[in-house]
Amino acid sequence: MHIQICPEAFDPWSEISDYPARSKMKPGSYGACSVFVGFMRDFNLGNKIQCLELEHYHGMTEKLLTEHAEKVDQQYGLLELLVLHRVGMIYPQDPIVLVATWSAHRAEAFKGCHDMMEYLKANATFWKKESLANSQHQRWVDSQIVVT
Amino acid sequence: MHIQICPEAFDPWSEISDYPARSKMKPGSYGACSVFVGFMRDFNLGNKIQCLELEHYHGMTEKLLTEHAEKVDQQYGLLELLVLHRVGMIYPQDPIVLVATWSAHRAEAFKGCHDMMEYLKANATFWKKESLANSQHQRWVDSQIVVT
Amino acid sequence: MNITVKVFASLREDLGIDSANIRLSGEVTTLDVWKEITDKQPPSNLLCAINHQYVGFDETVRDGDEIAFFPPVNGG
Amino acid sequence: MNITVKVFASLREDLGIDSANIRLSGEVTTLDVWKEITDKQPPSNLLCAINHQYVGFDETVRDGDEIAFFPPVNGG
Repeated sequence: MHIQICPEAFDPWSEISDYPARSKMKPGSYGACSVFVGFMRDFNLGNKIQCLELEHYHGMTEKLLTEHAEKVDQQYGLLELLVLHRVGMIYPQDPIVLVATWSAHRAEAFKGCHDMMEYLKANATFWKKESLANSQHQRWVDSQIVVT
Repeated sequence: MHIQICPEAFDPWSEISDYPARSKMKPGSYGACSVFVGFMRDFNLGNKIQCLELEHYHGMTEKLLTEHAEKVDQQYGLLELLVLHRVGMIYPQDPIVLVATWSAHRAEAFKGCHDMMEYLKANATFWKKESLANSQHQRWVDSQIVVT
Repeated sequence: MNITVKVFASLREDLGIDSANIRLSGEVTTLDVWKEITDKQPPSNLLCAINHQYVGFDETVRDGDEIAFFPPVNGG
Repeated sequence: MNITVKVFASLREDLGIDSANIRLSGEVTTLDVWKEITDKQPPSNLLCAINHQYVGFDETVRDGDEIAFFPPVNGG
């Protein structure tokens, strides 16, 4: 199991390709791999987006992801689980998140990957501030809070 | 959309990595990619497996997969869908099937990938004959039929 | 009428038939085609297709059709 | 007792606080810590954690704790 917060861009497909050999899995033991990769789009809420600044709560994010990964790992009897998540300055087309699961059979890989991803979206302590193209405007995405 | 039956080994991760650039998708248009890859295991039903011969009904397989891919594409509003499936001699660790979906948001990519994979398992005209290790024994996998 | 029959996987091995061209006359169903290629009973889980489309065993066969018989499928 | 307070994202910008070390005495809850750092009302969707664990606003704070306040999260 490997959970990592990445301040620099990563290539999700080479990360997944390389992972089994440096994991605890025996070659030939896994029959299924389910993957989700989230990318930055260049459009949001009707505006063209120039870039995104991804902030996280260092320490809490890693703790939450690790705890839930261990739960998912056990619940679905996974052979391996990999989670990478970007922070810092992100540009359109950049990968933001990678969740990959390996198991003997497909149902467990599918469910484990989906469960991990839903947990991450709902709970992991990340926040996004996007900069609109052709404008000085910046806005926080889906984390509006009104302090009066 | 691309559906392909592959008589030779393929690298699923480089196939997925290369696909967006040669697809109809605009860079920055997709926010989600969901992938399933099935690999050959070296163990089945309590026996060590040496290799697998994967047979298909040429013509019908391509037709079924294409028709269902079009349905999934429409149903979930996917941006792209890629399906590769091996035939011929397959060895432990070899990728057998790849299903990848791209969409604006994650729910559609997840559902489309899962739907396509379940359809493929239940309906696509493939058959597997495995050769046991350290033995002359061959057996058809999950397609027993008794003719009397 | 002339039709092509294809048989796959373990069934191909059991019947010893890969592909065959058959001439038939009159009203013919997929079950009639099965009886034409073998004296054996159709297995309960036998699958059948006409021109790459799954069909039942009472489906009418037409001149030029490709009829296929095969065991349960197992891809992925 | 001494505690650390951290504030994230838009809330950090609104309050003008990133991180602070605070000395408090007596029985203290997370809501008391909020009141210590600002006169503003806690927003209805405000989130709170003690030592990297989500908690409510009536949770008791202990010496050495790290208390965090932040808006709804949005990863992935």
